Amino acid sequence: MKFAIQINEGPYQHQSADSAYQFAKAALEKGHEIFRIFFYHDGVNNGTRLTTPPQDDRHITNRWVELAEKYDLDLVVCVAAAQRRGIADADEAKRNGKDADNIAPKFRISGLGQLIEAGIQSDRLVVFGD
Amino acid sequence: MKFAIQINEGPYQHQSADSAYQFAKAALEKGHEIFRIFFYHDGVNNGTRLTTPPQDDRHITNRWVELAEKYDLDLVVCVAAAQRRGIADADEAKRNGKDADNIAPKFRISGLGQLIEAGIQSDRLVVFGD
Amino acid sequence: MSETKKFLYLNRKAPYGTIYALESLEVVLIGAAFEQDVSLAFVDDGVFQLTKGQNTKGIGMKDFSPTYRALGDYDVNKLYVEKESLEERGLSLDDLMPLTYEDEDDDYAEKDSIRVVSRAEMAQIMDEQDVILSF
Amino acid sequence: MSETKKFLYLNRKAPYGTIYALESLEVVLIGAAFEQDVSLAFVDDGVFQLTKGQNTKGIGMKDFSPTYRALGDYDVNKLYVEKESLEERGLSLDDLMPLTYEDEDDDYAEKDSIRVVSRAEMAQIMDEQDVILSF
Amino acid sequence: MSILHIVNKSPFERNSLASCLGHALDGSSVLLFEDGVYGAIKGTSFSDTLGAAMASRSVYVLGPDLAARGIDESKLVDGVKVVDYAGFVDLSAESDKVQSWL
Amino acid sequence: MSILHIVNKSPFERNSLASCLGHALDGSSVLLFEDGVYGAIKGTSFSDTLGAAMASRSVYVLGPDLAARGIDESKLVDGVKVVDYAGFVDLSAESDKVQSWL
Repeated sequence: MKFAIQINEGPYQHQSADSAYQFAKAALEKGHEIFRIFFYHDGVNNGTRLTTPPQDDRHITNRWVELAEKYDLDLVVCVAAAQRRGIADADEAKRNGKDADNIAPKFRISGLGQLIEAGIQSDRLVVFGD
Repeated sequence: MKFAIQINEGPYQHQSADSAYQFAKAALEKGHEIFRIFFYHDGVNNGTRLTTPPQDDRHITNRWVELAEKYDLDLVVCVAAAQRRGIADADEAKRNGKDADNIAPKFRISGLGQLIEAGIQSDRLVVFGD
Repeated sequence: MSETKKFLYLNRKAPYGTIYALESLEVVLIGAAFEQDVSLAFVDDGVFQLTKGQNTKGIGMKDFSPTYRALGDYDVNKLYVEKESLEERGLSLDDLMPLTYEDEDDDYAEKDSIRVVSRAEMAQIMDEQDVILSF
Repeated sequence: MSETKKFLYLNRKAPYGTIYALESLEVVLIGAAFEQDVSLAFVDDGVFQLTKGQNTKGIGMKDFSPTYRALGDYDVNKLYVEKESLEERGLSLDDLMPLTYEDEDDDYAEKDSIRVVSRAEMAQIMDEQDVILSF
Repeated sequence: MSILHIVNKSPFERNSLASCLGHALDGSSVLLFEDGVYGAIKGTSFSDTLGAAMASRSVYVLGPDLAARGIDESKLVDGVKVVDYAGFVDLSAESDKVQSWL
Repeated sequence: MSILHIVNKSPFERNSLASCLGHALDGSSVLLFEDGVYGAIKGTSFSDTLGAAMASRSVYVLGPDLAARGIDESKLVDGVKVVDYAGFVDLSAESDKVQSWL
């Protein structure tokens, strides 16, 4: 079965990003497909490569990156939400006159149409948030 | 009177950062002093210079920067919360092996002791959050 | 993408305190281009999104309430508002913005987009959907 | 900084669902070095922070509940837990971790740090503080 | 010691305001702001609770948040006072401390 | 059409679970996870509401979230079933859609 996942909250503050990860991992291990994971609202903050959590804590961003590498996942960050919150890739940084970018590998920035498409193309959309 | 302000939420998702700004501005315009504004939890996301909100929306980070410049405010970002969420200055980035930093001007990264000190040194601590 | 799905946007949060109401509208507008069967549900504090007379000048935030009036032009004209949610909050239909659309199947007659439904009817509406986006 | 203030850490959220419980503990531990008069209040879902038998292995998050047992060593030994909040949640003192400290003014006798108080008493405790940090 | 209690959450969504009123001593003040302003509307499932609490406490509501949400002052529970951000600052200064119900 | 309703908020803090149960049709399923698991404890101010809803609906609770919060399964309202993340996935696949009560 084809799942799509939407994540509305950033890492560490709420459990949403953790629950979404555990759900995605369990679905993939059961042989399901994940069409797309869409990071929306504060969820875009999952996609920064600048995080350095404590040694004894989980590394939420790296966990996404590793899962995406293992299963070739499509991790999409909402562009409008990302602009409001300071998540940028090299192109976005250049376009907006910023001197740095911070997006993590395997994440890509795109529009809300990607969320609608995920709703259309997948069998189930599961939303994790606050 | 000497106020201290604590902000627990990032920009745009919750109104907390807006309310805290309006409160701080009103207090300063009435001639009160603000000992410190402490950005805690997701509040650290107020302090990134990479945000590019829509033209017709307020620029929350720049608003803080301008208020800090006008009134010489002490804007402190909690270091542990910042590390978890990918907010870094040049020193932090270097120490943690990151290739970029994203902190906005006028913000500084420091420890939780700064919050306690704010509670001790100010006449009123006001907490804005979710 | 020839398949048409029934999309429900479930709005349960008040406006301005959090960004969800604004973002829900953003998705609805973008989603209109995909020609799906779109409905909006306003339940619990979500009914506050539709109050008339919103004026955000004092809080320095953008007033996005006029956007609801544009929905009809995007063929988004099923806005289900829960009666019980209104009543618990001391609201009636008169407190909400009048929202209308032109019905192209009925000689472009102007019709109300807001449809006040009971909680039981709302539960049925949810049940009939293919995809539910929660805000 | 010779002044001593009464600091209250107000905990109203459940653990793990949000980070506030963990961060509250962090501030308490850092704050202990400032030699203020520290109290912790557990109200509403905050009482869930103190349940015994927490095991976070399955959710991949750090179990920070052992830290509560270290508070006594930092001279943080006034943990006020609201009776009504416990009862509404089907909890009693037996469901909570036993937390103790050694009273240096009483020949280092081991005493309970958790003090179950009524809502009315909690309101008085809040009233007596100089600074209230809300989580 | 007097407390200014501040509440930014809707009483229909969260227990913050109910809990606040359960802990606010006689003579204390309560300021409703952000989504908390919905707690001040009359004729709701919450307004009796607020009215009862007001017998011995002062309740304020932040005008800019009211206006943003399209709530006319005529809709408020009798006795609720409207303040602006400067009034919020004044209330904070006049009280001995500010307690947030998050 | 069958819905899996998922609720991640404590019923003592928010109205999400109460609203969910008010909209969950007979025969539908409800999964409690994150802080939502507190809604499944027996002997609370909420357990009667949950018990009544269970007469015609299936209620599940996520075991890993229960364990994290130190809630023994013996403390659950009778009839609540415990699942793990794989079970959460199965419930999602078996239902026609998943509805989040945020």
